[in-house]
Amino acid sequence: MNTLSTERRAALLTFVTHEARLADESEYQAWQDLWAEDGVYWVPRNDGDYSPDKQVSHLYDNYRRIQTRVAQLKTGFRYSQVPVSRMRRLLSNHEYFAEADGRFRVEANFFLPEFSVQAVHDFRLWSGRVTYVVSERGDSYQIHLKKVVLVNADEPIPTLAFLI
Amino acid sequence: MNTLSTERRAALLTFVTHEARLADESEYQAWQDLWAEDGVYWVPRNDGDYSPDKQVSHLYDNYRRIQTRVAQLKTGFRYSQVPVSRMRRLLSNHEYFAEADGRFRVEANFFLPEFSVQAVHDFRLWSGRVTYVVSERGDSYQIHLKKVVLVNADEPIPTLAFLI
Amino acid sequence: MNTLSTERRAALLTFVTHEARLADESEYQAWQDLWAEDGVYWVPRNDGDYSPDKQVSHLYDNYRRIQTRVAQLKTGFRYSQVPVSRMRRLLSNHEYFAEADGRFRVEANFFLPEFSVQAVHDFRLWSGRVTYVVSERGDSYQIHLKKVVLVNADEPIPTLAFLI
Amino acid sequence: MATVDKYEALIQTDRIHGSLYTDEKIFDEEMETIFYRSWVFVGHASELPNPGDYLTRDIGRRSVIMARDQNGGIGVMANRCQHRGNMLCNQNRGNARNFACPYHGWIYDLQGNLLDVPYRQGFKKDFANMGLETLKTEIYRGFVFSTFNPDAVPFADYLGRGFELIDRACDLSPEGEIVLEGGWMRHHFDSNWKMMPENDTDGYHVSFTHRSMMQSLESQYDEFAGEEGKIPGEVRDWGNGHTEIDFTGGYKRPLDWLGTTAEKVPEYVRSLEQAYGEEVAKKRLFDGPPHAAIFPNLFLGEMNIVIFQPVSANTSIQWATPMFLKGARELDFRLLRQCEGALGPSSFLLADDASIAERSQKALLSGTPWCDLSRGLEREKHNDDGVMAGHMTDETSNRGFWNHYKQVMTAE
Amino acid sequence: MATVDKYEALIQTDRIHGSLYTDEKIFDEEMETIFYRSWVFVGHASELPNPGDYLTRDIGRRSVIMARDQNGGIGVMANRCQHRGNMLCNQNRGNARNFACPYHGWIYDLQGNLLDVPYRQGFKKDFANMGLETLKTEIYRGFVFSTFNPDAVPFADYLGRGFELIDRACDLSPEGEIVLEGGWMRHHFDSNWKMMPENDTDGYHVSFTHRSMMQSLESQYDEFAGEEGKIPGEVRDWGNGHTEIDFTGGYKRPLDWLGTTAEKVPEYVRSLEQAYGEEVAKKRLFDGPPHAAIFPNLFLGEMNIVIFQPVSANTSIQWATPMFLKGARELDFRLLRQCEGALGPSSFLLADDASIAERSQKALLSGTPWCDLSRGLEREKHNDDGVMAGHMTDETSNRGFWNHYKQVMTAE
Amino acid sequence: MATVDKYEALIQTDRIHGSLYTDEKIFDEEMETIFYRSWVFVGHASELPNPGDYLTRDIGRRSVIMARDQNGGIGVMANRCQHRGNMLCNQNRGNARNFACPYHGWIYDLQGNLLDVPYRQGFKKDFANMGLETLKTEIYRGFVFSTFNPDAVPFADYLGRGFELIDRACDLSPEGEIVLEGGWMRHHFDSNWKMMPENDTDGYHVSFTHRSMMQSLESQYDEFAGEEGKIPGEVRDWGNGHTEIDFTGGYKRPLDWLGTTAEKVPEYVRSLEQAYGEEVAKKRLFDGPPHAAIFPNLFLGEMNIVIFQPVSANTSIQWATPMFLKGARELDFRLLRQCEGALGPSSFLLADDASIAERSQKALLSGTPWCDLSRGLEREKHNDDGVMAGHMTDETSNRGFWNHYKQVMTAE
Ligand code: FES
Ligand code: FES
Ligand code: FES
Ligand SMILES: [Fe+3]
Ligand SMILES: [Fe+3]
Ligand SMILES: [Fe+3]
Repeated sequence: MNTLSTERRAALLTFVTHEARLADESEYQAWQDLWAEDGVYWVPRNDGDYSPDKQVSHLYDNYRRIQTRVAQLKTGFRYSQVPVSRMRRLLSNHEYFAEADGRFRVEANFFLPEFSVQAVHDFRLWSGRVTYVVSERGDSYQIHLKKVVLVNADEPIPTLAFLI
Repeated sequence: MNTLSTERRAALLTFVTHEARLADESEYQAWQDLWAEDGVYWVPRNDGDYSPDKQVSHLYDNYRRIQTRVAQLKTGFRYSQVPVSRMRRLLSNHEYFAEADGRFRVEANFFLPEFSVQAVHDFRLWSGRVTYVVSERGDSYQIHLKKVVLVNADEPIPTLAFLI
Repeated sequence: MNTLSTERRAALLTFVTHEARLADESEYQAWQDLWAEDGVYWVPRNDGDYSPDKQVSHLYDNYRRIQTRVAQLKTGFRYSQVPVSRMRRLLSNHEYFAEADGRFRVEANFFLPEFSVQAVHDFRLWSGRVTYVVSERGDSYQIHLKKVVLVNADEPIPTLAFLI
Repeated sequence: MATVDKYEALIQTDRIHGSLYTDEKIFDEEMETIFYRSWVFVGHASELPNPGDYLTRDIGRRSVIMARDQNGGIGVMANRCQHRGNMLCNQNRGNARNFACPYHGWIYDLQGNLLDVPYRQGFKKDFANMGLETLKTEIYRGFVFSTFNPDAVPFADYLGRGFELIDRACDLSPEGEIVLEGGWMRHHFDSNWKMMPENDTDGYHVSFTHRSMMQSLESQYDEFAGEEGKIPGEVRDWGNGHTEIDFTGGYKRPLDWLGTTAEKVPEYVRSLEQAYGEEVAKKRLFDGPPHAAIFPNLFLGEMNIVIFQPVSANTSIQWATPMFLKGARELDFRLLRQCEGALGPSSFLLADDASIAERSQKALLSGTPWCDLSRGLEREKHNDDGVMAGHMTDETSNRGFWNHYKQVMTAE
Repeated sequence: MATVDKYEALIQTDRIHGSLYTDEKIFDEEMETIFYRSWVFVGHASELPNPGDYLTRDIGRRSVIMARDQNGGIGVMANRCQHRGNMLCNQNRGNARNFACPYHGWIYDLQGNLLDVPYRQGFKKDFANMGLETLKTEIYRGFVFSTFNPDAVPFADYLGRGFELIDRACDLSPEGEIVLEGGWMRHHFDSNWKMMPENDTDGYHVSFTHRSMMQSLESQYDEFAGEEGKIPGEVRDWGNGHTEIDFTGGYKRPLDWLGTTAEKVPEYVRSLEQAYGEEVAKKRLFDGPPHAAIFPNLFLGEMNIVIFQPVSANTSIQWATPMFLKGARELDFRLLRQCEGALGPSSFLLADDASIAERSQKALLSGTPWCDLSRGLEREKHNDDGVMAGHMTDETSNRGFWNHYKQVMTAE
Repeated sequence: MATVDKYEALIQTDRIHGSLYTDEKIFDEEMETIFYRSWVFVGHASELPNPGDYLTRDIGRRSVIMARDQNGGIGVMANRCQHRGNMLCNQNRGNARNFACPYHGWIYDLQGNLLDVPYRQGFKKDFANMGLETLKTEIYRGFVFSTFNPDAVPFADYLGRGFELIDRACDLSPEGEIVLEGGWMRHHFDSNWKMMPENDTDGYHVSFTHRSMMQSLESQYDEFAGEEGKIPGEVRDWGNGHTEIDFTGGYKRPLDWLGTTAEKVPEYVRSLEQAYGEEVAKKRLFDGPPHAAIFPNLFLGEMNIVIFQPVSANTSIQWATPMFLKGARELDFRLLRQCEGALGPSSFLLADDASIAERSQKALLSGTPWCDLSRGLEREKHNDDGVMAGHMTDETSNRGFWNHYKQVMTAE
């Protein structure tokens, strides 16, 4: 089932943990630098069992749009993130898979109790499952796909302007 | 303290992660298949420091009742799970122990922000500690005991018809 | 990046998991015994990017005050913890670092859905990042620093009388 | 008077208005009228075996302490210090010599009398006037009922023919006593409390709401799904808001209600025969326990005791514990598992009732419709014993609840 | 009368009172008056392609089912069983032969007629009177509008010149039809619903609220930031509460509104020319879709359809879906990405509008100030077509909304 | 008039009614009467050392900005744009040249004057009338007090003998100034705000609520548990709702109130002597700071400054910061650690007061009892200085609070 070596799994865990921390800490540029140029960042509007070419998603960014998103956040006037939300997300229940073409897939459940401070000062709860597809780049990895399936993907959700 | 080998711990972690995913995804039959025939699935009404023969529990299933529970869910008319709750639980803080008779015990804290969609569309929070007692079966494990101690076990709790 | 050996990381993980369980279970004395005599237990009032000698913190205990805190809890009349809160915290996204002088630093995100039972019977959510600095003592470790940065550190927070 | 008119308008013979479930003002009036001015069930004497045992419970929104004093008497009193109003007990249960308030140390005995205040010179009021607010309390076969209202109607007038229902339950014990030692499940419903007594004595929903259980588990309720003309049993209105589903007509053998046979529980059969004689025992073993709601908050749910606790118009808590029989404790294991199977958040039965109730509540919050209550109006009739009875699927029991409710809510 | 005076006082020509956004009583009155007594947008016929298709949606606080029956007709009815009030459908959408209530099994057809009740002997009422509450419904070019009020004003009187705005949207399709098959994002706002139509037709905020987008992305809105005298386009009050920002004046080339050029979408250009002739097609390709709010809850948001759903005084939900064009589905991918970019919780645009709305809501909850609405009062004027128009940055559109709102809220 | 009667009935000499803590309508009236029509404490001048420094704070439910302008003056104004009501600042503190609204870009200076609106031609109103709502503000020894009411009573009438209490605090500084640079802990209580001033000047609860601290830590409060006749110190009602516990009588040595001795802080002792002469310094070093509540929301908590912030009837926030002494900053470390030990969510002291308050709140929500306030009524007396004083354990201070509260709430 898990044909990946212990070292591989540890390295992948380290990588996704790092990615999560950059997102938590609104380290926009460093986060963008993790992406491959064919990267797709996707938050589907349900389980993701539809074609994003046929149905609308909460977020479906190709690399260019990821750059735009990051550029907008970096202006300092992205009011939906002024001030930035306070976040410390948890990833757990990781599963590791080998993909074709030397890529690797990591899936994990996550919980992110966003503390929103733009207007309403309260927790907003984000729960779901994240899938990464990555490949090696230098001594680390690059992201080809990050798909974030929210448990309430098909429900009304509040503003999601931070990096999830 | 932890006399189990790294490999054993990794295998046990993989197993409980798998069990959690089946429960999350309402994969009822596959979940049932994880159980040993002497299996006990127990959600005590407090820490579990009482005899289930003397005190009522939220849930105290032997293997037969586990089968009934799964059969009921599979009818599609278990209204307390129509539609199924959207769940991505987190297990963490795992601890691993060798038990008598070649069994293993895994304990972990968990948090499950159930997104309820049957009537009230909102999160219901489930927090606690889960104890598994398992033994090897084939190249995986079978469950002899799954005990789920909720932090609010002795408080009013909402309907718990999904697999926790 | 992670120069620590797999064994070291596993041992550190076991240690902080153990610490978390003692805190969860209000095992006050055993928890106190984990501390080094130069221990500092700190919950800053924001990210902790200020000097605790210049700014007030939610909690800034040296070893002596840790002892007082534990002694107070042990009286049984610390009403803000009568009865004790029901807790099962999650630590995840661990990162491990070597420090000077043979010390080790472990950082992790945490989420603690405290079930409060002193007056209001409900969850109180605690989310943040914990940093441990530890060194070896016997076949385990001792704590020199535990710094708990809450995501809402700079917001109004409810009573925090348990061990976080 | 306006209030009287309101309830007259909202509760009609063949229908009731949805706002009765959702209006917070109506909820407040219910608390005052039903929960604070009338009698309610609080708990059972067997929950407090020893002197000093106490438990806390909510009557409507008010927390009370039920305690057994050093003389073995049981009292019920407000869980609130007479000094500045602090909550006296914040634990569900315990054993105490007396109650000390954590704020300034006032001390009350187990009957609620003020024993001492720290620094007595500064306090000049008469201790006799400063005891805890105590509730008028009556106990029948261990069932403790109380009222905040010293001028409430006599207890017997309140309970009415409910005595018979309680008797039917207790008489299943060879010693005539039930024992509530199994602990309480508490199941949170996002729905109005009145949906609980309604649903618990509604025979109409069984085949539909519980379709998944019917398909996956044989049970004593299987007899009650079928052709309209052939369904055995009946629903009843005992007056005073007490209502029942009687399943006896559908039982085929003694102990059907326990999901077992006489052969499998010989000890119990023998002790019942020894206690009451063969004939009486036989009848009891066949008929089994009542399935009856005692207005407003007690449900004798066959071999379980259930409490309905209102929290707000839109939330309530259902308490459930197995009804152990003194002198037949070898049944405990079976009763525990049946209790978990039928009642509580993970049960095969009530879990679905709860979700259905929450669906109803949500739908009723969305607009204010009328709810039909006419089913079986034409065919219900008084039995020989004077109790109004209807077809198993009819709304006779629910009408009984609402008739009494209207009477209480519109009484001067 | 007191109510009339209240709204007269709160809504003045040059300012409105903050309590209009925060007062729960006013919210209740809006639900009754605007959402239950007048017409509202429910959905689009293309959402239900097949017989038996249904969806649920909320009108104000009331859940309704919109269904396509076996004859292909579309009906809208309350999502609540006529028996005891249970919620009939608890899924967002589906396909069904009929609707069975889970509580006691009553069955309704797709038009809401009661078909059957289990155990019919016990139920004596006439089925004809026990169907679901159905809403008066009118469909214009697939846009389904309904009202709970059988005596509501004629649909045409309600929609007024809104027909022209809907036409402008649909006429972009070579087949004259739009298709809503892309699914709905639902974006939760912690703010009052009226901030949505206000903000969506406010030309004043663009350079400020959307400063970060302006700095990081070229868009069709860039033309509209600049010197006051040189800003093209205008805001409009079409009457009946319908309001618009017209961007046409700022477009430089055909298809600017789609962020593309005719060369890049030749197929679409060709089919439009074939359908309507070259001249008409040319104008449409230049002018593009409307950016207009139809009172009270529909927004024709250029190539998107948006619904405003009030939840409470302080919370609302904005629905958004791309407006696909029948006969030009090769544009779908582009429209999907534009929809996500402009609307919804992660968009470059609306995410910031939502946060600004939540800031406003919070500030208005903190005290009850007047909000100024005077901008451009002196320079607005009626266009030749009779529509009141103002400078792109003026509050003509918002005044249009409030004028109509006051009229509705103070009507007998 | 009805309102006057209500408060007369609820507040009696020897008891007050529980609804004063739980009734949301009463809370609303308190906001209007006490927090918006009277004077309240906002902050301290030392929190804004530089021009352009600002902070936001809530007065009742209203957010205000306190800012230091370019001339060094301090002003307080509503945190809400005069255009459409947006929240101007959404940060707790900062430094700004002016305030720009994010919605449409209106710009205000640090005194709240409207400086500019984008696209000025469209806006015809006089800027002079469109500045931020400013509060009437007075500063005494750095303590900033404000009122929304331009016709509020004169500041001196409001503060009354509170001047003396503030003096006692500031006079501990060799330079006569306190410095609030330590940052604020904010501690959320699920209880009514009035429990904070009550509890903070209640000498009766110390041995009971704080039993665990007494058992595990030596403190300056140990002297105040013991036999009734031997307890030193007293509680005081200074009029105007200002109340105090005076611990001086229990101190045995200079600097007992700082948990230290003169030997350990020689520098401080010396600078105080140099500033005020040996005799005055000696008295101050012995007597220490006040432990006094200034009506309605300021608490001079010995070496800490505390603000009571009401949020709703059932929730409040207690702010706390150490009171640094200008000219004696070597004490900062000690004061920080003492502040954390005494106040805030993890403190040895207030954590338990908070839980006790939450227990009280919950109990008072459960029924509406009277709370006794009679303790020491017979033995309280006016001191020579005209201040009413009672035994350390008496409710003289709490009666002082309620007397004034009643006066304010029933004033025309
Ligand atoms: S409130 Fe109970 S002793 Fe004061
Ligand atoms: S409520 Fe629908 S069938 Fe009874
Ligand atoms: S609301 Fe502030 S500029 Fe418009
Ligand atoms: Fe049922
Ligand atoms: Fe906008
Ligand atoms: Fe205290």
